Amino acid sequence: MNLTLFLLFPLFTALAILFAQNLKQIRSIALAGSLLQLGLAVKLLLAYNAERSAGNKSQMLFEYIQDWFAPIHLQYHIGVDGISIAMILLTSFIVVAGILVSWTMETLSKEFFFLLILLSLGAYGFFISLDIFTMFFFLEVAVIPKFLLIGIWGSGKKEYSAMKLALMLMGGSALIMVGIFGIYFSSHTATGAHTFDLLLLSKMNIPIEIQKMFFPFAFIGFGIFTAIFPFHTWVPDGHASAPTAASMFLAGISMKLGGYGCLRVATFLMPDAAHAYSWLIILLATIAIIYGAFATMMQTDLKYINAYSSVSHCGFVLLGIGMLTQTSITGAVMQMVSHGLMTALFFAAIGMIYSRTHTRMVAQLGGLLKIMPFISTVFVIAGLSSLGLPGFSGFVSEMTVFMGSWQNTDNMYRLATILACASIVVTAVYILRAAGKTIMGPITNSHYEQLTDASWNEKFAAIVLISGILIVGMAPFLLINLIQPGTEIIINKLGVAINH
Amino acid sequence: MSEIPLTHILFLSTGLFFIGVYGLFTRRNMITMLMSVELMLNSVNINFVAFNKYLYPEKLDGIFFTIFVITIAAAEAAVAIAIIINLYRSHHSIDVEDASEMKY
Amino acid sequence: MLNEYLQVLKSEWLLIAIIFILLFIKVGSKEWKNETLLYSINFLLLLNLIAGYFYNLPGSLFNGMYFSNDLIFLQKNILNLGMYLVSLIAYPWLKEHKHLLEFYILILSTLLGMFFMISSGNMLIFYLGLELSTIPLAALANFDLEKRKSSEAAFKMIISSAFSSALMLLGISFLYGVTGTLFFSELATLIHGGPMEIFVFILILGGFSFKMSVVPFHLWTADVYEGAPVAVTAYLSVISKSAILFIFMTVMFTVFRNLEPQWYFMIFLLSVLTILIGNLFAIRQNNMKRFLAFSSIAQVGFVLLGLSGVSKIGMTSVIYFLLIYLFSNLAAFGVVALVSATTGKENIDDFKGFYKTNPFLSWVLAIALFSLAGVPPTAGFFGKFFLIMSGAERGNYVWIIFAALNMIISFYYYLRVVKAIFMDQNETPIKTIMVPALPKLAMAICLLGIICTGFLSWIYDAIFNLCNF
Amino acid sequence: MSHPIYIVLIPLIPLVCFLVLGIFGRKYFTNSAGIFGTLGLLTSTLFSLSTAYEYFFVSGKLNGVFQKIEVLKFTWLEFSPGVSIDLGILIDPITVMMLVVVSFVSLMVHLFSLGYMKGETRFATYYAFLGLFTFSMLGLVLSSNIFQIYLFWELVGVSSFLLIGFYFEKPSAVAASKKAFIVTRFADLGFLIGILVLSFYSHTLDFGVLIERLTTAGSPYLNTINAASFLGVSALTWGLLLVFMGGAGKSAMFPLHIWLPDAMEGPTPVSALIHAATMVVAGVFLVARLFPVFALSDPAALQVVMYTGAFSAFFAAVIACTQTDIKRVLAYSTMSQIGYMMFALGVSKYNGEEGLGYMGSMFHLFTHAFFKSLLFLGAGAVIHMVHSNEMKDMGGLRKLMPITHISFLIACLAIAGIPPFSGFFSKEEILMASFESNKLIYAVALLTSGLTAFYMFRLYYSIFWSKPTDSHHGHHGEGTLTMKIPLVLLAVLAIVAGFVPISSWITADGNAIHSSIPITFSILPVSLAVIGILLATRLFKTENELPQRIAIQMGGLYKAASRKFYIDEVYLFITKKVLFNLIGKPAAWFDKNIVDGFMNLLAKLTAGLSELIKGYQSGKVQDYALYFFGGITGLIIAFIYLWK
Repeated sequence: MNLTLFLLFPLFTALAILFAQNLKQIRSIALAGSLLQLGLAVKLLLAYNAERSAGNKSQMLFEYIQDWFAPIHLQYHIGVDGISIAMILLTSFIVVAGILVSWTMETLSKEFFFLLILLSLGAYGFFISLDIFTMFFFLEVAVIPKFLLIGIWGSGKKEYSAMKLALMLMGGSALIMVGIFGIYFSSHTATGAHTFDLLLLSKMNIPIEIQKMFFPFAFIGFGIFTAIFPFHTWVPDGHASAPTAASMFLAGISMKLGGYGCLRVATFLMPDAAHAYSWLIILLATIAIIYGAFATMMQTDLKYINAYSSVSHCGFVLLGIGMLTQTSITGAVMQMVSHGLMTALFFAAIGMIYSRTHTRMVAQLGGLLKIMPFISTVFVIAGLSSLGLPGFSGFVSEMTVFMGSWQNTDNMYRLATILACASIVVTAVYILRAAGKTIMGPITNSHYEQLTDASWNEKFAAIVLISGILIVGMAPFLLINLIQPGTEIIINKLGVAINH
Repeated sequence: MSEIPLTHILFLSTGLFFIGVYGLFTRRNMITMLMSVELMLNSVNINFVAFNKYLYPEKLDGIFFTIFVITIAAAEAAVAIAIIINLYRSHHSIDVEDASEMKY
Repeated sequence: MLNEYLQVLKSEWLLIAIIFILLFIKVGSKEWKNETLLYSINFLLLLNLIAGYFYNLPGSLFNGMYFSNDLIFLQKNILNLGMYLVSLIAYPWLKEHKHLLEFYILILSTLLGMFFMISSGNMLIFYLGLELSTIPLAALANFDLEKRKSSEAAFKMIISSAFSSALMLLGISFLYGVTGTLFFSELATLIHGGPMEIFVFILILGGFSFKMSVVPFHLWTADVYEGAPVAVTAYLSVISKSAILFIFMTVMFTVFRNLEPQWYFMIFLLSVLTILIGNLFAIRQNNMKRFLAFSSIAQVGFVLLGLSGVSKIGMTSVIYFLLIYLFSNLAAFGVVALVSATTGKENIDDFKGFYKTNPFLSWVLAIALFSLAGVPPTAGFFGKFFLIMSGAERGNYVWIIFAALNMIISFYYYLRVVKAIFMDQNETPIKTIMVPALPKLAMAICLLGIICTGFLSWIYDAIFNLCNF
Repeated sequence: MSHPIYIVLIPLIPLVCFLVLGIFGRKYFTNSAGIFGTLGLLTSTLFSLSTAYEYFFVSGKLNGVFQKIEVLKFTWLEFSPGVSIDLGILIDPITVMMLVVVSFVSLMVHLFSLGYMKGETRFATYYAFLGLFTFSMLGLVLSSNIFQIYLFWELVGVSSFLLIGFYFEKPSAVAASKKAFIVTRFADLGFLIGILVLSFYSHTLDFGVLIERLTTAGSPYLNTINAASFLGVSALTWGLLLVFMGGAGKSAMFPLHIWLPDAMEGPTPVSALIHAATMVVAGVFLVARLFPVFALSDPAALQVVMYTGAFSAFFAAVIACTQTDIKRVLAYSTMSQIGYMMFALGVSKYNGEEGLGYMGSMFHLFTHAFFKSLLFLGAGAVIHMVHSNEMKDMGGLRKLMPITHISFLIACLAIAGIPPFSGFFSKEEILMASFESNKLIYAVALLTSGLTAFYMFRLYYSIFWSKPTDSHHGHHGEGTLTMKIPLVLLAVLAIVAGFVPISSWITADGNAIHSSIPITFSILPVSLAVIGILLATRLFKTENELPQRIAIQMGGLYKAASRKFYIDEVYLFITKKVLFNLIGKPAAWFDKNIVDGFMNLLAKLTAGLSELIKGYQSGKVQDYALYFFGGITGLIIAFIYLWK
């Protein structure tokens, strides 16, 4: 299974889009491309399972190494384990849905779809690469498309939001860059050369004081991408101003890049520092969870509601990582997947509502269930899954995080866990507030009554995401079995860190 | 007659140099500024010649250098004057204060 | 023997040949159409560029005053490439210009000066090359004779460059006084870090910094860039800068090698200042050329950072970065030159809504700016990353973090322009511009360079193998 | 075991109904949905009945003791080795009983709704939701794993949310549904943390193993969990109490009861199903499920259960006397009866004869399910006719709706504990148990039973008597046949359910209890009940102003009771004032101004700085030269001072 296809497919899709004539061709090309990606991702999953069941115990599968910048020992090194496959699947799901919901993008459609595909390219590249440099490269590839997508096709104070998002993410990458250099120059392979190679780096033990110096850079840097408190303010504005598909990509995919990075680069390569700083991570995560939830409660704009709830939910990811137990880290990964799906679904629903009613203000909406039952159902499903209802993905991931977090016997950690648990009540409050006002209740605006329900593409998009949510929620063991081996390795590294 | 020590000459050249610098900083007239620059260049020439004569008489690097400096200074002056003349056409003044539109 | 003189000096001979051809055409009575002239000249330059890759004979002449090796040939080729691109993007401006022959004669003679400068083995040659590459530029800066700004720029340039070269000469003279030689190779062995040598070094460093427009020696840059014709600005900001950086590296790494600990410290101060001031000024510019001037100043700060890791990697990264920088900056200037030549508009505000009318140019400009900002997948990312990396090797993380944070600021002002182009509304946008063939070619080459140079690692490897550190 | 195949089907059939009706109902089952759902449920009811038969008469006993039988189990979500959510089916007496109760009552409700909900636009959706609820409830009672029970617990909550909010155009309904969900969610938080605590110490989530590990004296798990303590209370107590908190939330125990009365906004059959018979007793079921742990290892927690139950019972009874909305009266009576079950568990012990309370509680749960759902369905019929919940709009309906009247009366007698109706027997067991263990509780129980009789007959009279029959209600009759059948069936059960030999089937330790209650013991409670009834008769049989006068006499107390002792206001204060204004608003403000403001401030600072230094580029070439020179000197100075 050649992983480079994950780069080539989007690339060719994008190029094809450049040569397309009209919206029809463009979007059909984009959809075809994304469906191909989805197929490829599924194929990858199957191939992976086949390999594993064939007893292939190696940490990464389908590895491919190609010297790139020989003088500085920079390689194009790709490979996947369960975690990255989960992420790739997530990405491919969201890409399909995102393209479907922006089916009728009239303005500058060519550029729009081109940038979307480029964004997905960055995500895929990030998830398959096993070399910090290439990871960093792909991480940043995604920044510019975000900026343009928000700034050109956005709504509201789009320029401001776009600029803010771009700058804060750039700040994140700047920190990451410093962290990467720290790791690179403290690494010594057998030949004494430095290396960016993730696997080689994970084999060698970086001196603890160097870890302590550079862990914050790497972790906070990636953390900014996943909205770590207090660097989360790009999230609300960015998501709120972005066009629907872009919001889905932002919340669904690119916030996950951060979490994945925190796990793969910061925690995995610098375990001692991870232990040393775990209290800080947990503190920030807990603040993000609680405070994000309460901030959400006060929002009046649907997109802001979802954006802030994303802050709160991504807090679970960081919490899971910070707790440093296998269960919690597994939970963190699951939370990434599930949050990606459900927040994308949420944004899709909001986008559908907005495109019809032209408002996102909770106060101005009401009784939509009568007018557009399908969309409302989607909205409710998204809401229920984000408040962690069993059967949807939110439940299993959050519960896993809680169970894992509780394994730390320290009272402060316990307190953090309890607060995190408490947040699901607050989540219920704001989700029900939003749903109760917009979906239920009397119809506020008479001219809503002749609005139409979802069109086929919107339905398709929603169903794709919902099916993802349900698969994770109904059969979590599939996801767990996928992730476990990956997290196990990370945990072993962490365990080693405690011992030596 | 007793030989003039090197230091004297260096003092002279240094003085000359800083006179040039001072002139460049204070004069408003562009031509005068140009002359001050020439002054500085000449002080450098004196340095070269002096060093060559006193310290390394066996080679002639300094002397050659001086010749080249003089030549280039001439070229520079020529171009500079040309520019100043052109500037006078547009500004109707060769006061350096007037040539400060582009700023910040 | 003669053959050696021919081959080692090949690049110079070629330039001289072209210059003489142009001179003959000039003095010749026949009237040529600008079009034909431009096409033929560009063709000649293309030949010159291609010829630069063949029959290169490393060697040293004039008993060591002039020497050349593969790296220097590479550098000359880079400069040739830049020259070619500049002349391509100058096309819309020169089409109506009646003095285009003079323009080429002057600009090629500055290029000749640079060639001599970068392959100089002796302070004298270096000085000659420096002046030869400066004085005609001052004239060029004034090439739009009727423009007020143009002449002011030229004046500022000639005066301050004269001043700087005077200070530098003072340094050189003292150096001569201390060591008694002007040959790099001998100087390298004779300098041991005595106070006088440090003083001399600072003077010479000042001279270099002036040319590289390092803060606080940079002040002429913005004004000259703004006043000079766009093509000249492009030439200044890319080619003369690259040339001076090449020779600066040689001087630093060979002549003042023994002062390395001292100059590392000074370079640190200068670079920090340069990055910060450059960025802070760039934020508030509205004139496109002035903005690019300050951005290029900030870029030089990064180059110093890369250069500070005194290593083969560092040297490679600097040259590699300069190559990429050449593509990016010339692409940007290409668009600006075209726009200012056709509409006379040079302000960022004029570019609002540019995308509506000129999508192609907008993309070129945007991609160029992204590359300058150092965002993947453009090559600028690789260039900047490797620069900072080679700086980081010294473990001076204060510097690294500072640079990293400043990247955010630079990111801001580059995006500001992109925002103006793509997002801002404008009721009177620049009208749709028909892109002539030659500039289009230039942009194509630049885009190709911006996209590919990063991914084609063999370029980096090649430079690395040439670097004789 | 011969069970598995169709036991699995019992919950799955309703699920299928839900899926089919939920997805296609709106299009294809607009009218047939009811039939579809009802038939589906009929099958599951039959299956559960046969299961009950299988269990109680054929294969449940093993040398005289009813076994806990794990029918099947597969790992659904493994947290860490040993600790995993297994979806399984656990069969034991209470499960079987609950199976029967839930499926039967649900069937009745399905049937009743055929008439009651006829003509609803979202008829199919309604049945879909009913299916969902039934599935979750059955899953809950079958759970073999504490996390599995939590999972279905949440599902039950959400389906109740959906059903309460079924009339989603009514803001009050929406508000009620939100309230119900959020309050129970809050309680479930306790449950969740309780699970975390228990599972952490017992290293399992499986009921069997958990109970086994936490009850066998001297087992390492038990020792550690007792050793670990927080705020001076052992971890075990914490865990059990937190779990109980969850139970209290679902079972509307004080002070988490506030959602129940509002939940009456839902369609009345739904109230009959969810908020009378099944979901609200989930808390009791949960405590019963963990009863061994409570009883054997942690009497302290059991005390808490007891007192909470007793207080709620009395408290609710008092409020019930003052309510005028008939469904609210029933709601409070439900709360009070569940209080009975709770403290019955509380007073009980584990072994043999001492397990009387446990048995009584289960018995009462069983009987209560029938007569309470009967009451609700009756009330539904009444409301269906009168189109109002208020007593004042009713009266003298006995002629117009005889069947409803009779069945309602039976139910009232049953709940009042008049022999030989079913309520009598179960209540006796409970009173007996409390008498044996705790006199205070016994007193409260007696008092409550008296009150119960009183308010139930207040209700009864003010619906069916008090006013002379006016015929303007009579425009349509008592309702369709499908509405009558359930009433009759349930009425029959309300009479005979008392004779089911629960005592020999459902006991804490599985051994039958052979205690007979002396007739002398029954005199006191029965007479109290009779007094209550007579009082009600005097006050409400015919319209008179006596009640008002008494109300005025009682003054503040009455007012307070009728305002439900202002609990709602307290909650409102906490949520609105504290959560929103004291935490939410500041958080939002802080985020907008401080955190975000800081980012913007950085930008402003940079811009300001660049503005500040712009003069440095003065445009005068001489200044440039000067700075140049300054740079040189600066470098020299810097070098001299900073270097080394």
